[in-house]
Amino acid sequence: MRLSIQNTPFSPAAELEGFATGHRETGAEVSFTGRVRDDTGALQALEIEHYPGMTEAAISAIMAEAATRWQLLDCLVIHRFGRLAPGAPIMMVATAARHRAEAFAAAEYLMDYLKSRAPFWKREITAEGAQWVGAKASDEDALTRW
Amino acid sequence: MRLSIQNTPFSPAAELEGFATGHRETGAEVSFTGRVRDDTGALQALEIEHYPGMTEAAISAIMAEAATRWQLLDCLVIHRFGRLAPGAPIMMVATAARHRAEAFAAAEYLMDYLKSRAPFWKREITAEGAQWVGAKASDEDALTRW
Amino acid sequence: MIDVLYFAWVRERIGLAQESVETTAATPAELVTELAAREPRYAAAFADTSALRVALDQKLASFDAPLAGVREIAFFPPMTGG
Amino acid sequence: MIDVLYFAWVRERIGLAQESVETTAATPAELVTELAAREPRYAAAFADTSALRVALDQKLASFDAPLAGVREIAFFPPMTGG
Repeated sequence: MRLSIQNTPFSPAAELEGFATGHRETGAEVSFTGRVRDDTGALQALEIEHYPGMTEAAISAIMAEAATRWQLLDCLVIHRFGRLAPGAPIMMVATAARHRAEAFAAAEYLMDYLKSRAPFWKREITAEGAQWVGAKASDEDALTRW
Repeated sequence: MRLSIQNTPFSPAAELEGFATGHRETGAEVSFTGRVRDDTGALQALEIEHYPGMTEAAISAIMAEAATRWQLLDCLVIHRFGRLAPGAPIMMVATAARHRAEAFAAAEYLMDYLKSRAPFWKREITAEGAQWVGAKASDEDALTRW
Repeated sequence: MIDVLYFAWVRERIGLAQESVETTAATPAELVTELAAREPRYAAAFADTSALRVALDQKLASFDAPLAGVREIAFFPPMTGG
Repeated sequence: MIDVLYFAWVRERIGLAQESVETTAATPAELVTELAAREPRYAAAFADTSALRVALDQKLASFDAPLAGVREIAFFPPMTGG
């Protein structure tokens, strides 16, 4: 299990090296990477603010719950804060389990809870100025499936 | 879009390098890796047989269907055949889309169809001999959700 | 005395990231009423508490949770991580 | 003439990966009946066709699909990829 909240860039591919190795029962690994999307070509940067202390506590609790529900053999969460360029990885989760259903479910659970329960706030910077990203009702609704 | 059916080993992490780059609309990437699981410690090797020609055609069709259903920005499938050691990656899929729901759904769809519709057959080799892996009813059932 | 933290546009509207407040408020809702009465910038930040979330000692809580014993309270908009 | 391919335990039981067969069978089911009548090893492989799958020219098909025009037919157990 590993959690990193960092303002430095990371490479999802490099982080997956060595993930879940040393568990002969591992049959399935799932990774998710979220990137700074630039739909219009106008985005200059994404700024991410967080609540130091609560961020780590909230995500650790989510990871512990996922590990128990799906008997994870390994679990990884990395989330950046600070100023990010378009295309940059914002965050990633990775899960390892015996079978694919567990690995997929745990990764989706982690993502759904990270979206709505981890104290991060995003602001989009364009030539016109800065705009806070609003929470989507669909993200809150996604929690009802668990 | 990239498909590789190969008897040589591969590194899932290395294959993810460069995946889905160059699409500014990419917000979400999901990868799945299946490994040779050794529950008891008795497995010597996994042998995978396939149907050259049909394998490529079947998986290409599954990828094309997934790309259309979920508007994928990129898609990758790698599957090994031949003799594999415990712990070795058997196969991987990766998907890139604008949002996480599409990337997750497409990756799970690809996995479900690969399990039951791509012509691969697995045989477990132990000190007691070789044993063909039977298809699971649950894998066939998984297709009904799509 | 309680440490009050503000994040994202709540922080921007109030113009502060953190302050220590002397209060006898029994709940976050009562503290919001006190703060909103101070100055227009607080009133603007707390105009619609249904658009806000509150954490007590770094745990999400409701606006009518007891404040007794709490050392740190934070106000912020719905989270947008991931 | 049609090319007949066998995979996994079907291949092992018959002892062949591929052969060319002269047949007038109109469907895979009819071809199975012809082959099973040949020798015990074929009969053993085709004892329970509900445990088998068939592909015509590399596409999954049913045992009562028409064989007319088909150049390659393959018999194998349910697939276990992924």
